[in-house]
Amino acid sequence: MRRFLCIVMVLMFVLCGLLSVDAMAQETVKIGFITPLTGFAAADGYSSLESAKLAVDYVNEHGGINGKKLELISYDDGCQPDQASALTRKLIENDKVAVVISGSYSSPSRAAAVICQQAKVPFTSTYAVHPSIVEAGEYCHRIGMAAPIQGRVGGYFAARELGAKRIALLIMNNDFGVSLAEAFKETALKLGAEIVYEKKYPLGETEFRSYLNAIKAADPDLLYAPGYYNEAANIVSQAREVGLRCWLMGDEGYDSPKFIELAKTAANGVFITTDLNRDSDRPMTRYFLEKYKERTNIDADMVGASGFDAVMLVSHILNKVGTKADDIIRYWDTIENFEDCATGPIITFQERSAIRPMDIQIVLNNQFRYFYRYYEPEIIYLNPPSGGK
Amino acid sequence: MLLNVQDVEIAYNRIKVLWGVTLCVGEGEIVSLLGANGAGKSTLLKGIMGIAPLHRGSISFLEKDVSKKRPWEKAKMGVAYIPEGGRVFPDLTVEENLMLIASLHKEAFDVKENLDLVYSLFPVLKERLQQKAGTLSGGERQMLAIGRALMSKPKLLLIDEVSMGLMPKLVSEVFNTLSLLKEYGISILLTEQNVPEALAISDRGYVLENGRITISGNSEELLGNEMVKTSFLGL
Amino acid sequence: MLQVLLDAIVLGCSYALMAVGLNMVYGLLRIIHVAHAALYTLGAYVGLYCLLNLSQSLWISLFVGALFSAIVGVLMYRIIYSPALTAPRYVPLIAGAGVFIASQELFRLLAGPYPYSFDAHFQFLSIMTPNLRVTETQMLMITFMVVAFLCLFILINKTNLGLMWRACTQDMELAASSGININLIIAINFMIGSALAGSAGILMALYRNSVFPTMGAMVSYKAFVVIVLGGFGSIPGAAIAGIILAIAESFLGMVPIFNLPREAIAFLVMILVLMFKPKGLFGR
Amino acid sequence: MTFGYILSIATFASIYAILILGLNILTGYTKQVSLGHAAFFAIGAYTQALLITKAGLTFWSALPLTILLSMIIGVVMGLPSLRVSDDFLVLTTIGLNFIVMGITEYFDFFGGAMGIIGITMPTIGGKSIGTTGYFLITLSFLLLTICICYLFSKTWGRLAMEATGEDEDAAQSLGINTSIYKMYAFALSSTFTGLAGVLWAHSIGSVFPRNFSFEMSVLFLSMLVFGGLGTIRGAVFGAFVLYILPEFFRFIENYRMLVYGGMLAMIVILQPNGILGRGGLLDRCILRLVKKKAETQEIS
Repeated sequence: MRRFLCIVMVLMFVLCGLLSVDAMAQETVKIGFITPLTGFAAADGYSSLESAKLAVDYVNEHGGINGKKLELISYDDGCQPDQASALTRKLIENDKVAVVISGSYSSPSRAAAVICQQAKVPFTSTYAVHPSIVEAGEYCHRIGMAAPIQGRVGGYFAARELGAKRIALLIMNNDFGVSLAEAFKETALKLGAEIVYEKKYPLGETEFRSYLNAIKAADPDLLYAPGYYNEAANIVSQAREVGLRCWLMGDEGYDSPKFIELAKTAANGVFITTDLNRDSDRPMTRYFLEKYKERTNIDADMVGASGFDAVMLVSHILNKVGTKADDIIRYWDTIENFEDCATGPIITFQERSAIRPMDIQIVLNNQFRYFYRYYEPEIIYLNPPSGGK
Repeated sequence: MLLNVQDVEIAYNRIKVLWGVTLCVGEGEIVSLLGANGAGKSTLLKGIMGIAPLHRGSISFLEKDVSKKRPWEKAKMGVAYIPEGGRVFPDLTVEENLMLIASLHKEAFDVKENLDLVYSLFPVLKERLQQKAGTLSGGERQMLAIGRALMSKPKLLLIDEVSMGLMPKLVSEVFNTLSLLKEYGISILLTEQNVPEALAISDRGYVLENGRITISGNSEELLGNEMVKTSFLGL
Repeated sequence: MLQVLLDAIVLGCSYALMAVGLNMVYGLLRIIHVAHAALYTLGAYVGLYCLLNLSQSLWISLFVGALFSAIVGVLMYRIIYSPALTAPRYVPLIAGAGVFIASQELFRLLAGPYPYSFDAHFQFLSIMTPNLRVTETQMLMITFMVVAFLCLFILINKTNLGLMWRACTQDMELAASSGININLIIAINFMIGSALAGSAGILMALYRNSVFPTMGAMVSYKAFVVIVLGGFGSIPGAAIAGIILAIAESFLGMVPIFNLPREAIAFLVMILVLMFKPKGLFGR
Repeated sequence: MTFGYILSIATFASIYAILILGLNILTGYTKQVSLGHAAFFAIGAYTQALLITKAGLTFWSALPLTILLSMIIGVVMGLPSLRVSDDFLVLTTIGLNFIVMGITEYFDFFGGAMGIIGITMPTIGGKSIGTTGYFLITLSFLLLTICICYLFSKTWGRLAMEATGEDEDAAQSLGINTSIYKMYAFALSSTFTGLAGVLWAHSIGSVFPRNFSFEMSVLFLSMLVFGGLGTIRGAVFGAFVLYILPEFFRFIENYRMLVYGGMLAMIVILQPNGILGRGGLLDRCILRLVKKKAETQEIS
C-alpha cells in the first residue's frame, strides 16, 4: 500500500511535467505579470492581479491592441527573488511577452528588472518603491510613486500645512518604510521640525504598545508611521488606546479599505499620502472602483489601482507604437498627461518614475476623503525642473 | 492453559529477533525463560504484552486470541508486566505509583485488599508512601515495581530480569516473595540470568537461544541437562 | 512603566497559551509540533465564521473555535504524527512543517488573502484611570489565561486523568503495560493543547482585530522560545516563561542599543539562557 | 525556446544542491538538525555582496575570502552545539536564523532593509558571462562539491562524524573527540553553504534580509530529508526535485503550495529515510534494477 502510494505520487510529478507544456496560443499581444499569490504578500498580489485583469478586460472591450486581443500571462513568484527571476525569463522566452509588469515587492521586482534589462524587454513595477528598481536600466519604469516624492509630500504636509514642530517616527523596517521615512525626515527637518522619537519595527509586528508609550512620553505633535495597512491598523488603534493625542500620518500603504475595517473608529482622523482619490469624479477612477468591487466583492486599494494603471499605460503605449521594445521605451519617456488611469493623471515620467499630483486623504466617518492636493513641481517632481515648468 | 504462545516471530527494523517461538504457561505455574543476553527473552515478553508488534504467530490468553490486542487491553484482562531494571514512574510518589494502577482497575476488585497485600509483602514501601519513586534505592524500586503489578491483581505476571542490579541478599528475598505469589493464584513467566535461583522457584523452564527455543522441560530436568549445566550453571 | 509591564503581561498570556499546548505535546511524544500554529489560525477563522454566520456572541465563537481546533488537533495527530512516531525525530518535524504550509494555503484559498476584522461585542471588566488602563479585551485575556491554567493545574495534579497523563509523560511503555490507554491519553492531550491554541487564536484575533492566513507564523516562533526557556515538557514553566519573555521583549525593545526586532531579541535571550542552562530555565 | 528559463531554474537548483550537500554533512552525518541554515546561506551571500560592493573586489577575488569567512563564522555559530544538543540545538539554530536576519535588517553596514544592490555577474578575461556561462560555473561548483563530499565520505572523518551522531558517549569512549568533529561538521557545512550563498547572490544581483527567512531553512531541511538524509545522491536529488516541483505545478498556480505542503508531509511520513536514501523507494527500485541486470549477465 505504502509503496503503491509512493509510486502514484512519483507518477503524478511526471504527469504534471508533461501537462505543463503550453497549449498553442492564438494571435494575441501578450504582457507578462509576476505577483505573489502565495506566502505573506498574497493579499497584495491578489489585489494587483485582479486589477490587472480588470484593465485587460477594459482594453479588450475597447478594441484591444490594434485589433488584437490583449492577453495577460501571470505567474506567482511567492515574493521570492529567485522565482521572480526565473519566471521573468519564462515570460520573456517562453511566452514572448512584449512587456513585463511586476505586481510584487521590491526584492523580486529588482531581480525581475535586472533580467528584463539584460533581455532588453520593457519592464515596469507597479507599487514597489525601492529606488534601485529603475536604476537597473533604461528598460525599467515605475508606475507607483517614488518613495522620495511621497516622503517629501508627507514632510511638507506635516511641517508646512499642519505646522507640526515635534515629530515622532515609527518606521516599518523594509525598503518601503525606510525610504519613505528618509525623505520625510529630510523635508521635515528642512522645514524646521524636530524629530523627537524614531524607531524601526519589523514587518509583521503586531504589538506596538511599548513603543507608543515611549512616543506618548516624548509628546510629539505628529506621528508619522510609514508601513502597510495590517501593521498600521494595529499602530493606529493601539495609539488611540494608549491615549496618544497627536496627528497620525501614514502613506499609500494604508490606502486600503481593510485599514479602516481593522482599525475601526481609531482610523478616523488619520492622514495618508496617496495618489488614489476615491472622491474623484474622473471616469476612469470611478470605473475602476466600481468594477473592482463588482469583481472581487471587496473595495479597491492603492495596490490594485497601481496594477490597473500599469496595464492601462502599457496597453496605451502598445496601441501607439506596437510591440517593438525600443519603440516602447522611446515613447514611454515622452508620455505626458496620461489620463486613462485610476490614480491621478500621470503628468510625465522623470528618471523613469511616474510623476503625478499627490493627494492627502483623511479618514472621516470610516471613509477615505479627499483633503489636499499638491501640484507644486518642487514637491511632486523627483528632480524639480529648474525655472519652474 | 492460561497463556499460549504459538509460533511467534518478532522483527525490529526488518531484523528478526524471534523465530517461531512456542510456549505455554498453565494456571498457577511459575515458568522461567532462560537464555544468554540478546537471546530475545525481553523481546518475547514485550511481544506477549503487546509492546513489540508480532510479525507472525498468535498469542492466546484465557483461551482468547489476544494477538492483536493493545497492551492496556491485555492489562485489563489480567496480564501484568514488570520491565527490567525496576522501572517505575520516577516523578510520581510511591503512593501515586500504586494508586494509579488501582484506579485503572477499580471496578474489578477491592483496592484496599490489594494494598494490604502489597504492604504485607513489602513493608518498606509503606514507610515511603510520599516519597518520589525516583529517589528510592534499587531494591526498593524493584519492590515497588512488583507491588505496582500486584495492584492490578493479575492472573499472569511477566517479569523481566527481576534480579538484575540487586544485592545477592535481596535477590533471594525477591525470589521468596515471588514463590509466595503462587498462593494467591498468580502465574508467573519470568526471564532470568540467575539460573539456579530461578529454577529453584519455578515449575518449568524454557531455554531460548538466538531467538529459538532449544530446550524445555521441568525444572529438575533442566537442572540435570548437560547443556544447561555447561552454559548457565558453569559446571 | 507599570502600563508597559501590564501590556507585556497581556502579550505574554498569548505566548503562554500557545506554548502550553506545544509543551504538552512535547512532554508526551517528544516531538516539536510545528503545525500547532495552524490550529491557532484555525481557531481564529472558525471563531470568525461563527461570529459572522451563527451568533453574535463572543463566548459561543470562542467555544466553537476551541472545539474545532481540538478536533482538528486530534485528527492531525492520528493522520500525521501517529505514523511518524517510530521514525527519526526530524520526520514529524518536517511533516508538521508541511502541514503548516498547506494549512496557510488552505486558509488563503478558503477565506481569501485579506485580513478580516474580528468585530465582536461583549461586556467585561475594564480599568480606566489616567495612569493605568486595562481594556476589556486585555482583561479578558488575563482572566482566560488564569482560569485556563488553574483548570489545567487542577486537572493534572488532582484528578485521575492527570495522574495517568503524568505517568505517560514519564514512561509511555510502562504506562501502556500498566493498563493506561495511551492512545486516549495522547488524544486528550492533543485536544486540550489544540483547544488552548485555538482559543489563543480567537483572543488574539479579538485583541488585534484581524484574522489572516499567516497570523500563526510569528506566534509559533515565539512559542518555541517559550518552551525552551520554560523547559521542555514543563507546563508551569511555559506559563511563566511566556510572560517573562514578553516583558523582556518589551523592555529590551525600548533600550536603544538593542536595535533588533522582537524575534531576534527573543531568540538572543533564548540562546544566552541555553549557554548557561542547557536544559532551559525551569528544565529538569 | 524556454532555454533561459530552464537554465535559470537549473542554476538555482544546482545552487540549492550545493547548499543541501553542506547541510547533509551537518545534519546527515553528525545528526545535528539545523533549522537555521538560511543564516549560513545569508552569511555567504552578504559577505560576498559586501566584498563586491564596498571593497570593490571581483567575483573571483572575493570568492576565497568569502568562503574562508563563512567557514570561520560557521564555526563560531556552531559553538552553541557544544553546550546544547537535540531539540535544544534545533531551536538554537532557528534562533541563529532570526538573529542573523535581524542583524542584516537593522544594521546599516549590511545595507539594512534596503538590501545590497549591484552584485554584478562574474567576468572571465574581462568579458561578462551570460546566463549559460553562469550556469556552467554553478554546475562545475556543484560537481566539485559532489567530488569533495564523495571523497570525504570515504574518509575516517565521516565515520567519526556518524559515530558522533549516533551516540556521542559511545563515540567518546572509542577515543573520538566529538567536540572537534562537531565543529569540523559545522565548518565544512558552512563552507559549502557559504559557496551556495555566493552563487545565489550573483545570480540574483541583490540581497535583501527577507530572502533568508526561516521558511527557507525549513525548505532546506525538507529538501535533505525528502531526498535522503546522510547520502550524497539524496541531497542532490532532494534539492532538484523540491526546487523544480513547484514549477511543475504552475498550471494549478493557486493550489500549488497547498499541494506541495501536503505532499511534503505525506512523503516524509511514508518514506522517512527519503526517497533516495537508504531503503527509500527509488533506492530500492534502483537496487532491484541493478540486481536484475547482474542476474541476467550471470545467466548469459
